[in-house]
Amino acid sequence: MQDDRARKELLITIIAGLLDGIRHVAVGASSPIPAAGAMLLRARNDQQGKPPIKISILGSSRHNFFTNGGVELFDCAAQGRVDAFFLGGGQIDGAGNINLVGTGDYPRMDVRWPGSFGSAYLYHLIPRVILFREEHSPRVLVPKVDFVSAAAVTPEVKRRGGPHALLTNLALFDFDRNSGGFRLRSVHPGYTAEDVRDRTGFDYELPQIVPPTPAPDRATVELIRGRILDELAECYPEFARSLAAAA
Amino acid sequence: MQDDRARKELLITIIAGLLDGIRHVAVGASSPIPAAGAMLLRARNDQQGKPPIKISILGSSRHNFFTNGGVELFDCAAQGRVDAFFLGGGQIDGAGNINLVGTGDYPRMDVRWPGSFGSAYLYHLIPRVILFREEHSPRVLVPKVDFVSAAAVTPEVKRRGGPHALLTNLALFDFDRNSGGFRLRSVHPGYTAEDVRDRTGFDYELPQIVPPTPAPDRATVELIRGRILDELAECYPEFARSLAAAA
Amino acid sequence: MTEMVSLEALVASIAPGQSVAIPVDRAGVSMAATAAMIEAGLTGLHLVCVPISGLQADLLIGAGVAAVVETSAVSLGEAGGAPRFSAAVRAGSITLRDATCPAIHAGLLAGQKGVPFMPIAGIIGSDLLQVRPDWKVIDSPVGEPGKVVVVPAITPDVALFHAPEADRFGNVRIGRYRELATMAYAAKRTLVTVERIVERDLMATEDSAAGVLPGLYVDAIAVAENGAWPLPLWDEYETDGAELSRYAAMARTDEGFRVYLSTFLSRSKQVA
Amino acid sequence: MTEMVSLEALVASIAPGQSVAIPVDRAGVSMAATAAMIEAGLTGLHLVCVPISGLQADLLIGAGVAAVVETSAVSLGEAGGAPRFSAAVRAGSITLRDATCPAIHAGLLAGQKGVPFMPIAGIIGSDLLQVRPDWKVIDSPVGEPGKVVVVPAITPDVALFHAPEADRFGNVRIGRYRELATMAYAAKRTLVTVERIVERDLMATEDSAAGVLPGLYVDAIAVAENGAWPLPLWDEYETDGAELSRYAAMARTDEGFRVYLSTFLSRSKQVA
Repeated sequence: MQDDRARKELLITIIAGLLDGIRHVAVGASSPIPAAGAMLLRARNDQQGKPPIKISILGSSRHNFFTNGGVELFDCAAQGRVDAFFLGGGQIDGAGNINLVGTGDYPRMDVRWPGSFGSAYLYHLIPRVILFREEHSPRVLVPKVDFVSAAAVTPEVKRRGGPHALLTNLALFDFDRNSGGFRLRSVHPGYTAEDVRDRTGFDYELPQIVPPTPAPDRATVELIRGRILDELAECYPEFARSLAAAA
Repeated sequence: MQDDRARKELLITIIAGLLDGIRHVAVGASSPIPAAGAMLLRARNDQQGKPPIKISILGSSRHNFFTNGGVELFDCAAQGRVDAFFLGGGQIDGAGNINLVGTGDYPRMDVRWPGSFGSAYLYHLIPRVILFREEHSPRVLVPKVDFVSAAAVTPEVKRRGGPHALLTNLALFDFDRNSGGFRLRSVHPGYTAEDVRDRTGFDYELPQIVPPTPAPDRATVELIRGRILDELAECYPEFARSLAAAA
Repeated sequence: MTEMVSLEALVASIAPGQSVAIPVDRAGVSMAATAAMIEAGLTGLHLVCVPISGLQADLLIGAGVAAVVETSAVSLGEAGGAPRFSAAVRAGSITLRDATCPAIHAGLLAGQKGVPFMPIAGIIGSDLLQVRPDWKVIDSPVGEPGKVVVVPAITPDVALFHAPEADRFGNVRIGRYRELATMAYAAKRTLVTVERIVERDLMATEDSAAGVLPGLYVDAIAVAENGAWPLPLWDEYETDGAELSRYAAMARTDEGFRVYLSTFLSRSKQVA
Repeated sequence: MTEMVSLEALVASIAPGQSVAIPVDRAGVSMAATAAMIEAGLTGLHLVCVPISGLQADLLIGAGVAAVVETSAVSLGEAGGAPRFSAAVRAGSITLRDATCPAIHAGLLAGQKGVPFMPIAGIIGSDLLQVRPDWKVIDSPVGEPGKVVVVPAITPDVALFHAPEADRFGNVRIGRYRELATMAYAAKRTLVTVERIVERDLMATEDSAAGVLPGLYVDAIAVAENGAWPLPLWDEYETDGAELSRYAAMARTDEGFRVYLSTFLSRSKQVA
């Protein structure tokens, strides 16, 4: 088992890798780890003289490139101007469908979550949607979601968007749009492929050898604890404090 | 024959009468007579303690109640927030259809006018469209327009908008949406019903007695030459000068 | 013409059963009017959350003011789920119209444009299409063959929000929160609470006018200082996170909610 | 990322045959870029006038730059009809796509929203439906039965306009002229000329941001002082009516137009 800071730094590092190559990523106002991952990639690109990336933090006035109200993110995604986004889910199934509505029979569900937000739309339009859910358990990663807030694969309609990867506290999966399922890419330090199998409610493709998720190198760790922490403090002060305090 | 100032003052007075009861009228940036008519009604309502009316002068920054770009007038009309508007036409026919495109066969027309502007849309949506064309001649008032920029009556679709009246230098016609045609209401001082008949290319309903268009009373004339002229000077300086100079 | 009225009069013009469009937490929520609506004993309202809501919807649901909730989510954000919303869903005491954010924007846009529907990208494959039979999937009538979702126009009876300031002509400063304009365009009537009335004309210059909802769309304005509290108001104050957490904790039970509500209403009265 | 380039480089990035969206006279027309496009010998452009045009379209038509003209009108306003437009229509030397103002706005809105079409009120009964077979009349798929016109999305290759100022981040001040934003949202690339580059961040405050097109949508900016002349630029300068009248008189003949054009181009060069 790793400590909480190492866990967060690992997730941040993986996300920066998943975002490599994008120009514009949007992150939710309450998604500090995805935001940190995007900031890490931005910092690296800066250092390496690569093209800069734009990070839109939804709901923030300071990190907001938009001037047309709440609809602009959605329009911007439809125009192909948002390359990556993060979605979670109370349930995520093996076909990449996500459920943000609740469990049981609609409408009087056993457990009701907030609702689908923009997922039903953005999943179709943003090329690199990263499913990010820290909890890795059979109740989250289910064979079939009780309610499809957003569908991963819809052959009946042309789309540029969909799931790119699934990242949890235990592992990283790639999503294959052709087969419509996940393939385990790597298992985080401290866990085994068996742990992942035990705690995953859906089937997925398993490579012959499952490599461990590489831990962040020294330069990355320093970047996170320096510049990224400073940048986070502006938008996510609570999270920045918790990350610093964990040291 | 009347002098030019009397003609303009008469048209302004008629327009104020045609607008009576509305809350919001939009007028084009190059339509000083309609604007003056609207201003006259606004001034009268002020004097009589009646509800105020809003006048949107398109293309003016000062007399512009809009903040959402060029589309807002059209949206506003669709919302039922614009009660009256003015349309002209290179040709106007007896069924109330107007042509702003040209004469002859489309597209290589004999005479090409600027184009349909917003007419095809606004004619459907604004309840009281006043057709205003100073020239009263058979080449303007035709049996059938060569190109229907905007149709007056379309039983195949529900609509709240359409022609209310036709005003020219010679006469005032009412439009009957049920019969789909014009009825002569009055003939301006200096002209006869026969003049109107001779110079109108389409058929229209003729009352047994055709009254003369009432000339503006003394109070109205004073209002036009005072407050209205001042208001016009702001938006239509050329027109205000010409109206004052005509004295 | 925009009327300047009291908060009570503003709220009294909302009739039971009407549909009321309300904005997302950060875009100017009239919590002052929310308290006044609860005080007035309004019932049967159809909330249209643009495109989601939080404390405001949860209070209106818990207090029995809202009967229908059209929304893409109800959540207290960092303070957690919306307890009265969840309880009402489980109890079946509200009618749900689950949506997705851009579909609510699209429905209002159809209202703004006076068209019966609006096409929208995406959504296909979502179970929202099962629970929203008023949303249709059609073959695109133009361009390449393909399926497109269309949603019906949303034309709320009332749009209700809070803004920093208005002028004497009824012009309201909305800054970049243009969804407030969309709500007002689409709604039959628009009611606004503001921190203050300013003496200058907000439409006087091109620059100041850019962030303004014209008085043409605003039916009534009431002054309510701190009127979004405990939610934030841009350029004015931040979220009162402690108050939201207190609410989240207390509203877990119906009893706790009643206690919270009574304090909330009396505090709102003192401020007003 | 927005590039800061010379006027020549800005215009050089437009390829022959591309569609170029241009605004109405009062909304910031880049006459500087118009002159540069003529100088560069561009041909075959498809103009999308948002929603009408005047001197700019007439010059581009007369100089043989525009091959297709999609517009609700071309007119010099108080200076009269557009002589080169009328002559080209009679000669059949341009392809016309006659429209009505809100249909062009609706087509761009469909482009902005990434949907193949947009419904629009009215129009039925107009001969525009005869000459625009790409516009369709459909039965409304929702609500009361009824016919509705739908127009296809307009996604111009380029949006081109002139504005008072931009900042170093590529943010451009557009004030209330929100059609400029719509053009940019819908277009693949957006090219802007400005009077000046300012040092402050136009997005710094909620109020200044309200009238700004974000740099996210702006591909290249060139400084061109007096760049809308002889057309007006809000808050900066009025129409040069004498120049417009001179144009209207000279452009009645092709020969007169050539003489005008040569003076116009040399004057533009001196300014630039």
